[in-house]
Amino acid sequence: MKRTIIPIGPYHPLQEEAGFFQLQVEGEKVLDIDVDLGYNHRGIEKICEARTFDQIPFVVERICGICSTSHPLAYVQAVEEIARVQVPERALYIRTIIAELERLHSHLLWLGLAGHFIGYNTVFMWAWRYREPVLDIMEEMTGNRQNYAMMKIGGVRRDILEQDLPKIRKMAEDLRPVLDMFVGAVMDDPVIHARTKGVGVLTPEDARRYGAVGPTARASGLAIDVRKDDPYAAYDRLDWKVITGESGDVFAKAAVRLLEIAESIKIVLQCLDQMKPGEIDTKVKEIPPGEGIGRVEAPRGETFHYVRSDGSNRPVRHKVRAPSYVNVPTFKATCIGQTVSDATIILAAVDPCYSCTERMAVVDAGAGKRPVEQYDLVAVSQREGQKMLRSLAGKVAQTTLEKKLAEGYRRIGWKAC
Amino acid sequence: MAKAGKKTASSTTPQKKRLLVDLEVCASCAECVTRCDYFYHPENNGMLSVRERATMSVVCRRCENPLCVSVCTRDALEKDADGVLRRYTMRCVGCKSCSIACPFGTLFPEIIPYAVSVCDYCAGRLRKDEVPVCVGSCPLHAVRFEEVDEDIPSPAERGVRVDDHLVAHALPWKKEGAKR
Amino acid sequence: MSPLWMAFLILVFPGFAFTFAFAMAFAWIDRKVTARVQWRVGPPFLQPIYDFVKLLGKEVIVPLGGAKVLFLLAPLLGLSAATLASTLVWQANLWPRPGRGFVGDLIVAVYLLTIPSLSVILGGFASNNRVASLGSSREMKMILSYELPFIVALIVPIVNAGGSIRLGEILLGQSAVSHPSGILAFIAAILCMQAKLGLVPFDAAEAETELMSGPFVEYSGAPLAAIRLTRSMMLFVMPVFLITVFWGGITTEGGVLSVIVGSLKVLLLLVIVILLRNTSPRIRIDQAIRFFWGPFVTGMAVLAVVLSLLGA
Amino acid sequence: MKEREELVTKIEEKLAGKAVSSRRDIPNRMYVYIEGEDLPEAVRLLFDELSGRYVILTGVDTPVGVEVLYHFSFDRVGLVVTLRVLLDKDKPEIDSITPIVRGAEWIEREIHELLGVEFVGHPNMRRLILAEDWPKGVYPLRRSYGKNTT
Amino acid sequence: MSLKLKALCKSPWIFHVNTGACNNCDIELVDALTPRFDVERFGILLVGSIRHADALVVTGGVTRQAAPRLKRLYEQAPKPRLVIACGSCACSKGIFHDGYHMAGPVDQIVPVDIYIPGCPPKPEAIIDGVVKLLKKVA
Ligand code: SF4
Ligand code: SF4
Ligand code: SF4
Ligand code: SF4
Ligand code: SF4
Ligand code: SF4
Ligand code: SF4
Ligand code: SF4
Repeated sequence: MKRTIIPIGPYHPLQEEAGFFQLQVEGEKVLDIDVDLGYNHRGIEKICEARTFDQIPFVVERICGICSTSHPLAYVQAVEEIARVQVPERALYIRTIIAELERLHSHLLWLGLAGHFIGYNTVFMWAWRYREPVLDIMEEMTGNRQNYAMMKIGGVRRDILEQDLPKIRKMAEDLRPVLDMFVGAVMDDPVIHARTKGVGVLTPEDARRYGAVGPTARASGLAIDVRKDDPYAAYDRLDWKVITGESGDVFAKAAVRLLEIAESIKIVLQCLDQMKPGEIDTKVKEIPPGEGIGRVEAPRGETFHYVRSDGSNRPVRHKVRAPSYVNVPTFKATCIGQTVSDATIILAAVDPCYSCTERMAVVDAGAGKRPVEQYDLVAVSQREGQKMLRSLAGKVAQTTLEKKLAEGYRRIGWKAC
Repeated sequence: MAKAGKKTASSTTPQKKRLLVDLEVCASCAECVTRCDYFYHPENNGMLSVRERATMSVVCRRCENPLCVSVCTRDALEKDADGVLRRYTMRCVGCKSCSIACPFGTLFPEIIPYAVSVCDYCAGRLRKDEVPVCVGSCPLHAVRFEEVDEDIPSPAERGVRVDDHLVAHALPWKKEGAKR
Repeated sequence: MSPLWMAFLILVFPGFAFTFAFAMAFAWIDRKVTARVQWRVGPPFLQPIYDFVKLLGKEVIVPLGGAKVLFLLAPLLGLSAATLASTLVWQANLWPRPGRGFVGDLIVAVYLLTIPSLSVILGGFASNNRVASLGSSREMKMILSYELPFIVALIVPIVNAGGSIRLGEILLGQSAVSHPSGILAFIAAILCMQAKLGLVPFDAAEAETELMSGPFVEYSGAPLAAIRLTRSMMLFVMPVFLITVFWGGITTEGGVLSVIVGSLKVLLLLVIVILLRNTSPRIRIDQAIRFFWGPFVTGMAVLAVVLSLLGA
Repeated sequence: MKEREELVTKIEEKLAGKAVSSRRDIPNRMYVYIEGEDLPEAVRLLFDELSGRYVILTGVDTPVGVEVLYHFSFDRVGLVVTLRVLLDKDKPEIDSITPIVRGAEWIEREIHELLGVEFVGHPNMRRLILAEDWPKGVYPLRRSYGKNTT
Repeated sequence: MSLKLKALCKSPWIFHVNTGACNNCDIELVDALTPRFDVERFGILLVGSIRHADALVVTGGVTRQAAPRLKRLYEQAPKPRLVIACGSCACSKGIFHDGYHMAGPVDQIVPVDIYIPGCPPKPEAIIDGVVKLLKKVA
């Protein structure tokens, strides 16, 4: 049969962002994928380098509207690591609450979109309907439905008012029966089973090779969750479980997300119970030279920020690695050999959003060349490359380089490294 | 700051060249907006921070009840142990209230920018007979790169050595003279 | 039959104008009920008409490299087929006397009801768009899959009506869905209807999220209006056709009451269609084929035929 | 955490002879400076033998050269190990790690595009993140690029 | 007011284009379709093909990569067509104004009929913007 190329996007109806997937198909079967994501590249990392530390949270929360708390949180944690700031207790709890509420709304949003992707608009509408109360609470607490502007180096920007606590509690408790309903409706529907079980399986090995994170990796059985592994905010004081799946298919990814909603509700309620009045901010004076890493478990997985400071009030480098950047490539591993109709739901299962990926990537669709062969070629060319490099750059050059670096670091007052 | 500078000064060679800012000559013309080759920020204008530090060290009257400090809504200004004013860059929002409040007109608005730059005095970056780029940028030669005698006169008389690398000069002021 | 009367039949009643009005109303009901199921308010009553008029006023773009004539003609083909089908079916319903209509009008109606789908395929292939082509090829597979059980199911009323292939006689031949065979065939036919209407779960051909709307991707303006109108008409004609062959149709014989009962039947079918489409996700094209060819639909239809031959 | 310390010792042992120096200011962050030619081996050690999770690469332009940081996470103990390599400013070149870590494909291409680093042996070094009409040889994350002040 | 325009105002179908937005505007736009706001009440539909669209809702300041696509999409839309710039980014590049990869706000690429500011604009604001646009057209 003839190969044709089916574009998904760049301007595709319900994929909110401009991802551009080109499926090479033979009949209905996907043979290869060409991914192209640059439509959203706004150069945020460079913009951040021209902003002061205090301005950056506002920029990074606009990396993406869905993770609009995870990014600032990861960023402030990175900066706090540089400045060695101890964040007040209450601020930690507030951070946790906001982050979990974000997870709630994000997972509900995903559920809706996934429903839409398989043409189940009722689920879409219902999920988004039940997402509204979460946004209402957010608006009440932070002043905005999205882009909450709550994170701040050294604490949080706003306190949660006493009178808001019962509202949050009620909202979280109201969500429980809703969740049960969704679990029942979605997890037991035979047609949904037919569409999602065994579809788009990501093996644990592939998940590791691609560095997948979040529900995408957890559905394949990798129990990685920054909240447990490298606890931040108040997560180490709370009682909750890391949800993992086994099969790595679309169904498992959906199940993991649904069950995580329940965990999030649990976390929020515990925070409300444990939270004590107190300071919410340490007024940071200066950011010394140095470098720091901030990691946050965003709804879609680990968000990673690396910040380097030179002692002025602007960072010299701010690297952002959002979850989708490592999750989207797994799409290639899971999708080839499946049908076009499945491609969308597999894609949806990763919950891809390219705002954060923020860059474009083109995976070669080189006609007929299967990825496996590509990597075989690599091995050869790599061996050659190494030989060349050895002969070109002798030890001498390397040592001078090292000296230069040491010199550079000495000047900005770092310990030699 | 100044203290630390004094301590280490003895260990450095007397011949060492330092950046000298003559605030008497400086006309605040802002010509010295220069892309100085600071380690990271390529657009860094280290001169601003140099002038800020020089001003706070030698021109500021070290008021006992500093108006600038009390007016700052962000608690960004503080006096250190030596009475030298310091501005914390993470707190200052560049509103310039302090420059309005200062009765001596010490804090020129242009030396308290929101986005600060850093000057490392080009330490280690200069080869023999080179001068920092900021030096050439001043049309009035208020910025120089010179060897300065170890025994510069005391702060009250002529100028103040801020630290190892910087010398700031201004007309002397006396507390008594400042009385009505 | 005078040509004038013919023209009136086709263009006004029960042909185009009549079908148009009901198509619009049914499209509205569809959207409104869908909206209510989804906790929404839904569009106002005249919305389908606004949409239609607006589309008529829009620019018509013919895609570059497309087969222009075919591209523009295909929607009209579908529209006229739907109109004629409606005329035929209604004629049988309104004047259900043996001998009226012509022999084999059932067959003709079945053909006519297939043409809208065929026109979609033609239009899709004529648009010179990869997505549209893929949509068309899916539509083709869909037709292959549901047409067989549909026709098998239709054998049942024919058998029950003593082998007549006149709509009018079939209508008289079965007073209600009284035989188990009839019920089985009816259910199979309803499922096929859902596919014929191109609604979830059988809308793989125009899957909005995969193929942006499949064969219709390139259509704009008046041809798009025609396509949408055709679909709304089908939404109206198909239930009427089904009750005509399976469930006694809408007759005027029993006065107002029987008209009301008939209308209720049609509405019931419509509601089934709407509920089906709102309570299930779209299934894959291969799953759809398996579904229709498998025991559940084709098997059921065959079983119904066997039963009816046995006289049950 | 005992487990973490054990792992750190293990990493130090494995990387002995390759690490030029290392730094660990806070317990769960470790920065190891290594030579460019040891990189593939070091990555293989961390990724394959010690099962570290690949996180991302960071490229930084400094006056003394382009620095590339390879972040690996050891999730069980919450440790982030960062390998850092300094490349020659005039001709930044390093072995690609994509053959070892498949997920690194995009980021290497991104760094290639934004910083002009050459990844030797990368399977698919095509234009990546910038617009098709982006001028050749212009690297937006280089220090020399454009204005940077507010 | 001609019948054509009247019908257009009663049934504006929108096509959503993300030219480098942060998802928020897009989500709020889709939010407007969902039960709380339900713009289908006003005949507004989100359509999947540009050929069916009456109005292009553009979110995000236009990146260099997206600019030519936006232009092409605009040309593909059947007349009469409207362009709605939704969100501060689309109106003015917003917070990303000095990014190196920005080609400019929407109105530098295609003519814009109405601007809806906000970061993100609430669904109410989006609906309000569309209503104002229709008033302007009518
Ligand atoms: S993964 Fe990226 S685009 Fe997706 S919600 Fe998170 S930050 Fe946004
Ligand atoms: S250029 Fe010279 S005179 Fe002008 S502000 Fe700078 S130091 Fe003062
Ligand atoms: S400019 Fe800075 S230091 Fe001065 S008053 Fe304002 S915040 Fe305080
Ligand atoms: S900059 Fe001026 S107007 Fe703005 S907040 Fe400060 S004092 Fe007010
Ligand atoms: S008010 Fe003026 S003179 Fe007094 S301490 Fe402040 S800056 Fe110096
Ligand atoms: S001494 Fe060097 S770093 Fe300092 S301002 Fe002058 S040029 Fe810049
Ligand atoms: S929220 Fe307030 S500060 Fe921000 S743009 Fe609106 S009016 Fe201005
Ligand atoms: S206007 Fe704000 S919310 Fe909308 S895309 Fe831009 S940054 Fe995001």
